Amino acid sequence: MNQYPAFLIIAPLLAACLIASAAWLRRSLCFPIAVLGLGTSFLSSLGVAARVLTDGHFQYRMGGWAPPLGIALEVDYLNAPVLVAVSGAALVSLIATRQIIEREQGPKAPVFYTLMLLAVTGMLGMTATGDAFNLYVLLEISSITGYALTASGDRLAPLASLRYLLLGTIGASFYLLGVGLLYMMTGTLNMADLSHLLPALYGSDAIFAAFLLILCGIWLKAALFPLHAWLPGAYSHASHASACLLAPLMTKVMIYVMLRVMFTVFTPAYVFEQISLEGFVVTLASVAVVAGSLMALAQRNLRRMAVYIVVAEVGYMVGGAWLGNQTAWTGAILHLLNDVLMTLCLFLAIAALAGRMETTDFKNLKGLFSTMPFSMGALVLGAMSIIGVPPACGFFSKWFLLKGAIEAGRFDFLAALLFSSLINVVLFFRLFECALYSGDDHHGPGEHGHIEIHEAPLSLVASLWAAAAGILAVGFYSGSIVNNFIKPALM
Amino acid sequence: MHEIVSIRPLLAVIASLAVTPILLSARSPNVREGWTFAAGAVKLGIVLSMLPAVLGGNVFCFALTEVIPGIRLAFRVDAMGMLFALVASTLWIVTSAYSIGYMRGLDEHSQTRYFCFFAIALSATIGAAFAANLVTLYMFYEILSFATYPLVTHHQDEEAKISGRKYLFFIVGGSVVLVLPAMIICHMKAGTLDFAPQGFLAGHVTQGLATALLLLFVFGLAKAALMPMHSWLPAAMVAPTPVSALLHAVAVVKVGAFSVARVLTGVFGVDLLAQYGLGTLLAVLASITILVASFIALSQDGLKRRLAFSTIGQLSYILLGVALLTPKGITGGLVHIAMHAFGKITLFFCAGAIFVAAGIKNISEMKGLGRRMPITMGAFFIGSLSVIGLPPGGGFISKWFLALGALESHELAFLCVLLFSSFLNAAYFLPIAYNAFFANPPDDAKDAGIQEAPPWCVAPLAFTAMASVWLFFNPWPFLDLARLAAAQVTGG
Amino acid sequence: MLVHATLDFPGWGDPNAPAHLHVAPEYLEQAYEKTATPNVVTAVLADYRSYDTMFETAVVFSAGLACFFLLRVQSRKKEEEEEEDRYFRHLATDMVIRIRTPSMHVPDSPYLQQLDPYWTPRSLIVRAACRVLTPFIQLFALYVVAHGHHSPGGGFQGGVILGASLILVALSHDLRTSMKMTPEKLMGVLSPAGVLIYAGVGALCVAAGHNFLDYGALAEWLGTAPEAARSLGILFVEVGVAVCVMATMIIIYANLSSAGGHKQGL
Amino acid sequence: MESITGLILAKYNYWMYISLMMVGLYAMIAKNNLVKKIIGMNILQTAIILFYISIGAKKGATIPIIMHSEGHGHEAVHAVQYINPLPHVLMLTAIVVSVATLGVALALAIRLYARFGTLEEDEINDQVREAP
Repeated sequence: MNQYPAFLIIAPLLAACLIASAAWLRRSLCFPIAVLGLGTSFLSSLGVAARVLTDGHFQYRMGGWAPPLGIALEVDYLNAPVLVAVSGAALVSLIATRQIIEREQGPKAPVFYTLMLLAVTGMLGMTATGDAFNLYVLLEISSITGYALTASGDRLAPLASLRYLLLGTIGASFYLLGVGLLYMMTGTLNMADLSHLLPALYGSDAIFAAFLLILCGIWLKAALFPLHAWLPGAYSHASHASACLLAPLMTKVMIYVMLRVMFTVFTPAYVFEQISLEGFVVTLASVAVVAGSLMALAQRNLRRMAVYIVVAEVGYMVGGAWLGNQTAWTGAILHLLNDVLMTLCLFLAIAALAGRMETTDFKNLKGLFSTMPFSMGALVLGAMSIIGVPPACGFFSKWFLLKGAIEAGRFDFLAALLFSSLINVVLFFRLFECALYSGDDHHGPGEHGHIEIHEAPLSLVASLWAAAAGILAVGFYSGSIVNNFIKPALM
Repeated sequence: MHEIVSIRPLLAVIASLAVTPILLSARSPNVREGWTFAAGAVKLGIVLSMLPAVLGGNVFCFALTEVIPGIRLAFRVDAMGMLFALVASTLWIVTSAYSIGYMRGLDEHSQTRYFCFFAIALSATIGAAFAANLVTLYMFYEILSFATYPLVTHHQDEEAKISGRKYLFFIVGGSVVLVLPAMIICHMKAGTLDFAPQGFLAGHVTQGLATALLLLFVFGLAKAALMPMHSWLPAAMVAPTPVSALLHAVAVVKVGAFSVARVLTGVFGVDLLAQYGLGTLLAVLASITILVASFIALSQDGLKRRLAFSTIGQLSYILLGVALLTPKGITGGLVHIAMHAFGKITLFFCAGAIFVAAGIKNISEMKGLGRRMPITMGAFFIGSLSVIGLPPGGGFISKWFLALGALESHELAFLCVLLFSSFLNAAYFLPIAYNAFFANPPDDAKDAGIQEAPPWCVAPLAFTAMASVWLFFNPWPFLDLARLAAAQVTGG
Repeated sequence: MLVHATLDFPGWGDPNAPAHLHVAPEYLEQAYEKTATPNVVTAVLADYRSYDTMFETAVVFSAGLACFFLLRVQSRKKEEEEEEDRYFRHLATDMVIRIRTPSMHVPDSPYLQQLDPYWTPRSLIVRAACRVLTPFIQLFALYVVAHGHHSPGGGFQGGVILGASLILVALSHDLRTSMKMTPEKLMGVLSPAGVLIYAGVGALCVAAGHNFLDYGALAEWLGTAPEAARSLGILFVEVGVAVCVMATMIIIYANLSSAGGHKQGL
Repeated sequence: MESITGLILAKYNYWMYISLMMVGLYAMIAKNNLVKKIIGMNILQTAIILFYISIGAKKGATIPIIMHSEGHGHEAVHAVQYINPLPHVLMLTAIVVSVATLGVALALAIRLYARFGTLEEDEINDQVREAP
């Protein structure tokens, strides 16, 4: 079946429209439609990945027009696993957060589902598209819905969301301007076509300006330190349901876009030979990793800690992408996939915990290992992955990143990664310490004391464990992922 | 030497892991502990089933998925791993029995959690013993660190909290910051991480790099407690005594020492170490640790703290033995893993039993205790002999081989270190036993009669004490395994 | 940096600029032949790059949805309590009554019309003029949609005009009146329906065995040549766009102007 | 001198968009009032739209609606006669996007106003600091 790429992106869009209509007619239909839409999308992404494995790179021409006239979806070794990860994570987080959405949003829950689906449509579209301008449109879809999603939350959420909107719009505008410059210089918007036409123009200042503008735009959206100002507020004040969807996906998709721009639109030959930014960017990434970790260390709230971890992780991937050797690229791509899972697991766990307490301040976490063993168990797995303990997947991407840093001779980045791992150990064990200590005096509830297990809703816990199992599975099979997808992608 | 592909190593590793869900959901403590014993028996059975073939010079292999191109999670059971696995799985059963007595005797809290993490820790230990390459070893090493953290901080008071932090800082910090880069450099230089009997780094590294790697490994594997990476060990003594017993006699510290031994032989290789003179470097480091730890132990009053510093010193015996790079020395180092385990676990069991029965933690309060607790203190005496290295304790065997190894390598300085530290060992252990039996007890406890700990406590310690003695007369299979392993790594 | 880069730019209106030489001529030269649509902008918009345009419509839809989501206040009771004074106009006499007690129930009477607190005296001229103008504006909007193939125009422009005509009603009368003409529920269904029409046409093409949004596939069912089918396909999707844009404009306007209450406002 | 004048005159469209963009960015960064920031955002977007449209300009060309009369529809079309349609198509999209963003931004601003009673950012920050 060769229509998988279309279904992959259209299914959530159609489902979103159907939900918005059904909301006025029969509300009970909304959630099943949403699951159906994302489920179709996930299955299609598996189909796409299977086809990539057999056929390699392929193209889906929208409207039957051949690029560069029309728009085509390009699926290759690089984005097939990203598609699977994004659609899978979106499905899991939709199922997980249903209770939260219904409780928080009440009658507006269908609207929330619609916004979620549209956001996912945008991200999947961005990942699959082969057209630079189309990417902008999809970026805006996921951003606009993202602004709305982050605005629902606590008292400060609208303010954080408005800041996100302003900065996000600057980012998107920079990207658009950069694409405009490219179009002006080449006359095409298609990525593959651009990569053919650009080498003749590599010396041009305009191309350099375009590259920088696109890069800055992406970094703003991906929250690379010091352009991260919007992220902590937006993700820590937003509703847990939105944070669970956006935090794992949005920054990662933007990192993917950066890789795409670096590899496909411009070529590594341009990025690493014509211009010499890599020294600066890797330093920036090292600073981002260290700063993100330190800021996470300064937090007294689990959720705020998690958002700064996201900032640090962005530094990992950007640094890996700019180290400029195969190993580091492998690490960056693998870490992108892993980070989707890790962040998903982390935020789902936080949502599960938050459902049973007022705030996720550390002081409220006492005794959670006894009362919420399953959520905390999954959180431990997520933490292991973020720290980088095998067999959790985070170890293996970190392995490649570290190795790439050594190969490139960038010991500052190496030190930053190790430092951040160490900080992560401190972060999470501080947390576990709180959760392990019952808060009662010395001997706690004793062997015979009855501990009431007070878990989050089943759907949430089940999804959380799905994410945690994913962490282990990806960890065990990361060799195959590298061999089958990432290596050919870097050929 | 045949390679036998078999799933048995994997089964041995997961035997104890598999029961954790059952342990978690078990309704009554008896069911829970029944399953613990069942898992222990199965594990020991699987390990034993591989013993004859391994003694015959064969190797069991089993590979899981490929995690990094060219590197698989894999198990490989050779003589060295077998030796360690055998010690760990035997002592797990004994410790489980002891735990039941200790935990119930003190009515400790969260016993289910305790037994679960105990099981996970054991899986990780066996996994480390059977690891076929550095990544697998590292994985189980880290899992062990994580699984033992809740055990160390079991008491959940302020002291436990601080100790737990220290424990993690040294162990996880060391492995992440030092070992991980060292592994990556090895992989870059040699292109493989699979342990080879003669090491795989030879010909790939210069002397400077080899020295740097060696230091990264021996300090990064902080569980081996080579000074100055030792200070987590006394701190971790806040754990309940069975935990201390298992952790500091068998699982954690021995995984550290075993890992270092594995890295020295399987990664560097004896020839490379000898060529660059790295064995001497490590032997000097180990000697310093042995002497300093022994001196510190002399000044400790807390019984468990004295045992902890004794452990630090004894671990470095193992390192010293391997660092001598001679077949006799390596045999002595490896067999010391077993001998010290049996001796030291006896001592810890005794310390726990004394605490359960008499509530005593300090050595100065133990005067005349031998009259109230004759079995316990008798076992303590035997354990002391073994650790000091006097016959009829099993420790004599390993010390004997260590001394032979030192002679063989013509390094008389190390022989002196061994002898002098044995003297120090005697100086800090024997007075305890002497005081317990011959000093006058404090007045209030003069005629209390015999007050032993519960049978669940006493039986295990009596068993390990007898095992220590028995190992002196019949060190099979540990000595054979150690000899075989030494022959394999030295290419003899 | 931007200024410096300008030196490399082609001059303004230079017919030989690369932008004009690569893809654009192909659009210009082939569009009419392939899609039977003389307005190349429309052809590119709704056929060559129709995938883009579908998401553009989705952007509109999501913006409307976002405004609704952010602002709409649905708990009626709270709203009633907040309004302290209520104003009613007696239609027969044109007298204005102010009711101060919040609890007092006012019967739904055809003679009484509720007014906004910020109400300004109505201007007969404006109202009458708007009332006359509105149908013509709407007619023109339909023309713009339908004639987008041949002259400047299309779904977006037509939809905007259509929406604006309804907003004009709201401006000249008040929000309450206009909400009666365009009930929220209807708009709420129409807005996604617009995107659905668009994506549905695309899905039909898939069902006919071609790629998504390949209108040529509809030729068989419509009984026309592929070019004409493309032209018709463009029309269909333009209608979808217009519907979506109109409904969304009204949603956004209604929510923004009344801060989600749908009661008062401009 | 002449070349500089020529440079400025020939490319004045670019100077326009750059200055507009800077105005917009300045407003977004420096202004304290949220509505002014939103206006700045709109100016920024408009500047980019202007840029695209000016790419599409072609001297001596007309709007891209193919002249045709009934009967002979297949006459050759000369691309030089028509301006570039693609930037217009793109900008139709970009305009829609900017309107959509504006709508969402205004909705957020209304929410903020309802909650804090002000749209001055520092006043909101003060309120937040007082009652976190």
